[in-house]
Amino acid sequence: MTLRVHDLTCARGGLPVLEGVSFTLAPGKALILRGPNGCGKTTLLRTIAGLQPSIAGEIEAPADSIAYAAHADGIKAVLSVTENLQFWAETFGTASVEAAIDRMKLRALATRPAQTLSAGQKRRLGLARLLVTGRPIWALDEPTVSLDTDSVALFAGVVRAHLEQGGMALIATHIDLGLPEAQVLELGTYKARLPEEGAGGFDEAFL
Amino acid sequence: MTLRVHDLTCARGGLPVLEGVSFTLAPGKALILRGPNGCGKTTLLRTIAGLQPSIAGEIEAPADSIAYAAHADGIKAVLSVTENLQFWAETFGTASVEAAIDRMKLRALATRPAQTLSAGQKRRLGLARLLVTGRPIWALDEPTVSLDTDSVALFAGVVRAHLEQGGMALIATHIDLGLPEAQVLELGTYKARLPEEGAGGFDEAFL
Amino acid sequence: MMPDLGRYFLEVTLAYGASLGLLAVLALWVWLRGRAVRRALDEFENSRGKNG
Amino acid sequence: MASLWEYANPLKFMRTTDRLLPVVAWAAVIVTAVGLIWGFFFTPDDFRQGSTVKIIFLHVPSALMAINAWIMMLVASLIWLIRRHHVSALAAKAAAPVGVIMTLIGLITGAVWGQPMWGTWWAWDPRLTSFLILFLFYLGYIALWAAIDDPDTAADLTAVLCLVGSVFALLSRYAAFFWSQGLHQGASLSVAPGTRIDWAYKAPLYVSMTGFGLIFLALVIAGTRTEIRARRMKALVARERMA
Amino acid sequence: MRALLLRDLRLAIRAGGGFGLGLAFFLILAVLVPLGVGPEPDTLALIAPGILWVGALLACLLSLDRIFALDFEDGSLDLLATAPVPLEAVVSIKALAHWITTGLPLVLVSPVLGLLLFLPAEAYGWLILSLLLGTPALSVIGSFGAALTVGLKRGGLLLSLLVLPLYIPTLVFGAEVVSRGAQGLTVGTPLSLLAGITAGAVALLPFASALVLRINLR
Amino acid sequence: MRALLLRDLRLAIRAGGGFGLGLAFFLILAVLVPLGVGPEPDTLALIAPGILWVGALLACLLSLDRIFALDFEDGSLDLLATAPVPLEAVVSIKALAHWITTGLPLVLVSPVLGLLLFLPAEAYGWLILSLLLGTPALSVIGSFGAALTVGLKRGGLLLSLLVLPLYIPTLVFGAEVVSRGAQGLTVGTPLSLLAGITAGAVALLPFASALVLRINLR
Ligand code: HEM
Ligand SMILES: Nc1ncnc2c1ncn2[C@@H]1O[C@H](COP(=O)(O)OP(=O)(O)OP(=O)(O)O)[C@@H](O)[C@H]1O
Ligand SMILES: Nc1ncnc2c1ncn2[C@@H]1O[C@H](COP(=O)(O)OP(=O)(O)OP(=O)(O)O)[C@@H](O)[C@H]1O
Ligand SMILES: [Mg+2]
Ligand SMILES: [Mg+2]
Repeated sequence: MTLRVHDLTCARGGLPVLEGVSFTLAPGKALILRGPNGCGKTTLLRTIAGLQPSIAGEIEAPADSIAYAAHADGIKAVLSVTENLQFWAETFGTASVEAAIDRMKLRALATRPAQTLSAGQKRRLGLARLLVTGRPIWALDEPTVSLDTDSVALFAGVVRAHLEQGGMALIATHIDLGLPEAQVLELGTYKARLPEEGAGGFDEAFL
Repeated sequence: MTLRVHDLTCARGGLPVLEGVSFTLAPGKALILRGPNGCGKTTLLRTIAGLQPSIAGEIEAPADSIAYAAHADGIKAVLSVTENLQFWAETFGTASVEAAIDRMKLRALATRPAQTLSAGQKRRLGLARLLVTGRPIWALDEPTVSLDTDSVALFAGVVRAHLEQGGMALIATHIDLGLPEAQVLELGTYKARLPEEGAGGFDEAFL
Repeated sequence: MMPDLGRYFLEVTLAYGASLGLLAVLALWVWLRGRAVRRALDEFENSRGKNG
Repeated sequence: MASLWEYANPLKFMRTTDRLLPVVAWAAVIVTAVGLIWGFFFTPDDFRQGSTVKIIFLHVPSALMAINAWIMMLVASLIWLIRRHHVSALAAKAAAPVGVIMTLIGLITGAVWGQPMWGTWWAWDPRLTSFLILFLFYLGYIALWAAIDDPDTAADLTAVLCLVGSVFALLSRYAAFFWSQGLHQGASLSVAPGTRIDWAYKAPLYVSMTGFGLIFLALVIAGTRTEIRARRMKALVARERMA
Repeated sequence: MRALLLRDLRLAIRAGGGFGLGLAFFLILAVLVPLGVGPEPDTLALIAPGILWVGALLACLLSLDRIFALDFEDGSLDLLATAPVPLEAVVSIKALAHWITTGLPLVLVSPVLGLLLFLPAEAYGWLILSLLLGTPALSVIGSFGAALTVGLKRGGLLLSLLVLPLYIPTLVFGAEVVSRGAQGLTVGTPLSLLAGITAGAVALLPFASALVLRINLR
Repeated sequence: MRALLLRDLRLAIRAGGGFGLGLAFFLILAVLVPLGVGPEPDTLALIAPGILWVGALLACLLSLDRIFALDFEDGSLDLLATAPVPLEAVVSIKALAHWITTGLPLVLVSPVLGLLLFLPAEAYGWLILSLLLGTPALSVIGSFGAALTVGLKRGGLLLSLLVLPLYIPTLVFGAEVVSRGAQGLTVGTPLSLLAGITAGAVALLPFASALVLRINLR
């Protein structure tokens, strides 16, 4: 149970943005992806989550082991907090909704329709989803957006507990999460170079 | 030209969330709104921007002086960066699109359709809109979400320049913006108490 | 020169006129677009060539 | 066989068609002109249809090419989906506008012919109806190409639409024949029932059918070249940005 | 104001053909009805005025949710409401943009569809005239409905439900003009009523729409 | 799977009445057509089968964009695509939910609308049967169109343009069943063709939809 990424090239809008990304994530470890805006963090996470094909390189991960969380949380505005979580729990075949609600301090909001939550409360609900997937590898894209400092600490605690149980986390973020034990990968250094011009003529220009 | 808020009560979803908020914002000053998630920062900003009525209290501001920036940036995905800004510039009757593009480091992206921008690049475009409104009071709701550290510093510089020209800024945020000169208002202390039960009978139950 | 089309003159000329007109418009469109794209591409490649 | 796929290389395609296109284009103009002039000026009037029989030299070739264009798009879409040769996707894209115009010509000449023959511009005849449906499929296909920004995504989606659409177009044709009995000619080259078509009409008809085929070929080649260039332009502009 | 109109038109064109698609729907409806009803020219000629008007109405209806919903979702509407332009003007401009991208093309293409439905020759002029007079009302009334439902997630069908009854007078008088025209009767009364409805709607409804929009924003 | 179906149904009910609105549209159409066409019972009876089928088709069409667009926008579709369920199953379940909220109510209410349009008594049974057999195909074909256009901002009209031609065979056979039934003719052939189309669409199209959806997500 390890996530191994080897010499990965991933593309956005038909152009490679990152090239030669390699890392290994062992159980119990977290890796923080850093890099300036537009360097390709979201692209990398989507590629690893299997939502888009890679251009080159390999991603080795056990089947159905990655839980992906993007900017958009997939929250249904008219369903209550519990119903939202319930749905994902049943889809992923787990049943620990109550624990997740308590863990992310959503108990007081449990029966509220999600549309009446504030930005940060919505985000907490989105993160609670991770807990009900029961998947070992978390791939998170800026998970702490809109969270206040207490909630960021709460979230760091949740991630730490997940790691202690042998989970893994891959987190793209711009701020300090309070996870000093995590390794950091600077994505700025993997910026893809332009494919060489002229070599194969027209066909290359398509990729 | 001052923004004066006096004993303001504002409500969300029919319930008062903040009560007795008072402050004065003089030209050249910035005020940072802080408070835990769900305390009512968004609600307060929307009330001040005139998007929702207040329950009690007064807001004194010159007409047409507030530029509001919310989580959603009002960016049209199929228009280019320049076209997006151009539209707001014409609507607000100003013409300084080029300056705003340079100021927010969008020159390299100027002809790109907005849908191909990364999260942080979109945010920079959203903030550039403030510069073309030509309005003195900026009411900003978590403006630095998704921005990397360089862009946060860039934004702080933009706000500082605005203040130096006699502008004002009202900023709700959870992170450190690098604006030490700004005052801070802790909204946690203005939490509305529930209206007393039974006192006025039915009529109160409607508010 | 012109054949005698009898009482169907209008129909037949209309059919020929409309069809040839449409074909001409199509050919013109293909040609103009082709020329515009080709020019843009050449211009782009030349300017890039100069810059290195 | 493998060598045929080499023409799916854009560069090779451009080089080959650079020489081929003028030849095809001139051939198209000359053959069509011969066919139509022969048909228009040097054919006798039909004893029943009068001079309107001359419309056949436009109507039949364009109707034929309208259907053939769709079949060609179907094949090109399949090639793109299976072998992922960019040229075939772009050729399918280039064929669509030619196909619509052919369909439109077929519709218009048919309508103009219908007025004297059937006393009406339009009838809900099965052949006419399925032709109109084909027109709608063309419109949808073109609209989908136009609506999607990313070229590869657009190629994939339109190719799937073309496949699914073909199945439904066939079904619609069958449905239309089920739904009404028509006025229109059957699929034999017999203008009046019982009498075989005379060579006086057949010969120019074959010539202009060849001409329309060549027109289609020339326009598709030219369009594909343009699409290849546009595609390259797009890629170059994107690279420029990246640098 | 001009900026808003140009932006809306540009968005309509770029986002996959606002122009073409209203048209395409109208065309498809004119094809579907004979397929459903059967190919007899007499029946079709009889129902042609009504079907064409119903078709125009539905084509308008389908694109109504574009008027405000997109701007609401991405926050533009909040920003427009705080911009130095009256909301009434915003509403009117958006209805105008909708008409230009939807109503006007319908008017222009309607004769062709009349052909498909065997509309009698005398009726073509009245068809065009009545659509030209009536479609602006459809856009304005529709923008009122769109303003009403703007807060609701994908209120498309609710919107239809609210707007269709409001469309009924326009439809009745519009179709009446055409079918009287087809029978060679005088069309003065329904035509002036149609014009009256349009004038009234264009003059007054934007105020209601702006009001409703303000309520939905808060 | 069950969870997804229940969620979709719940969303349809909560978000402003997925159930009621398809119905309402169908009803309104059945009211508009007599208003546009004129009140003569004979004409109406003649066109009733076709109009009812066209109405059912349009009512389905209007709610199609809900199938995937909402889930795409809020990111649920990304999450579903990485969940341990095959995308083909997701697509089928969503088409089923669409049918339950739109197609089924239409079937149930269609006799009432038949009444409004003076549908002959013999045809009611065939109307219900043909709609029952045909509407699942409408939902499945529609979900293919919705999957094609999911990435496009408010692709509503493009969706109609793509889907309506695909609906034609279903419409033709469905309306044919009803109108033959109304005239007391045998309906075996169109009925079995209708069933065949539905069976084929239900069995095969979800694969195309899932393919297209994966392309749109990447
Ligand atoms: C708008 C009206 C019309 C349309 C859309 C139309 C469409 C077509 C199509 C699609 C074909 C090719 C048929 C096939 O290969 O299966 C065709 C062929 C033909 N059409 Fe028409 N048609 C129309 C009107 C007419 C009229 C009015 C006439 C003459 C009275 C006519 C005479 C023919 C003939 C002779 C052929 C050749 C049949 C063959 O393949 O041998 N068409 N038409
Ligand atoms: N459709 C597209 N066409 C061309 N370029 C694109 C497209 N979509 C995104 N890009 C570019 O790809 C790059 C990578 O984007 P990505 O969203 O992965 O960045 P990111 O690292 O997540 O940035 P952020 O921190 O701002 O979220 C960006 O420079 C972006 O502008
Ligand atoms: N429609 C509603 N009905 C009831 N309560 C609501 C409704 N909408 C929001 N609320 C509540 O109102 C409170 C204030 O929300 P608001 O969005 O202003 O918070 P905020 O300070 O901006 O929080 P954040 O930092 O998370 O963005 C929250 O507790 C929220 O749950
Ligand atoms: Mg990102
Ligand atoms: Mg907030």
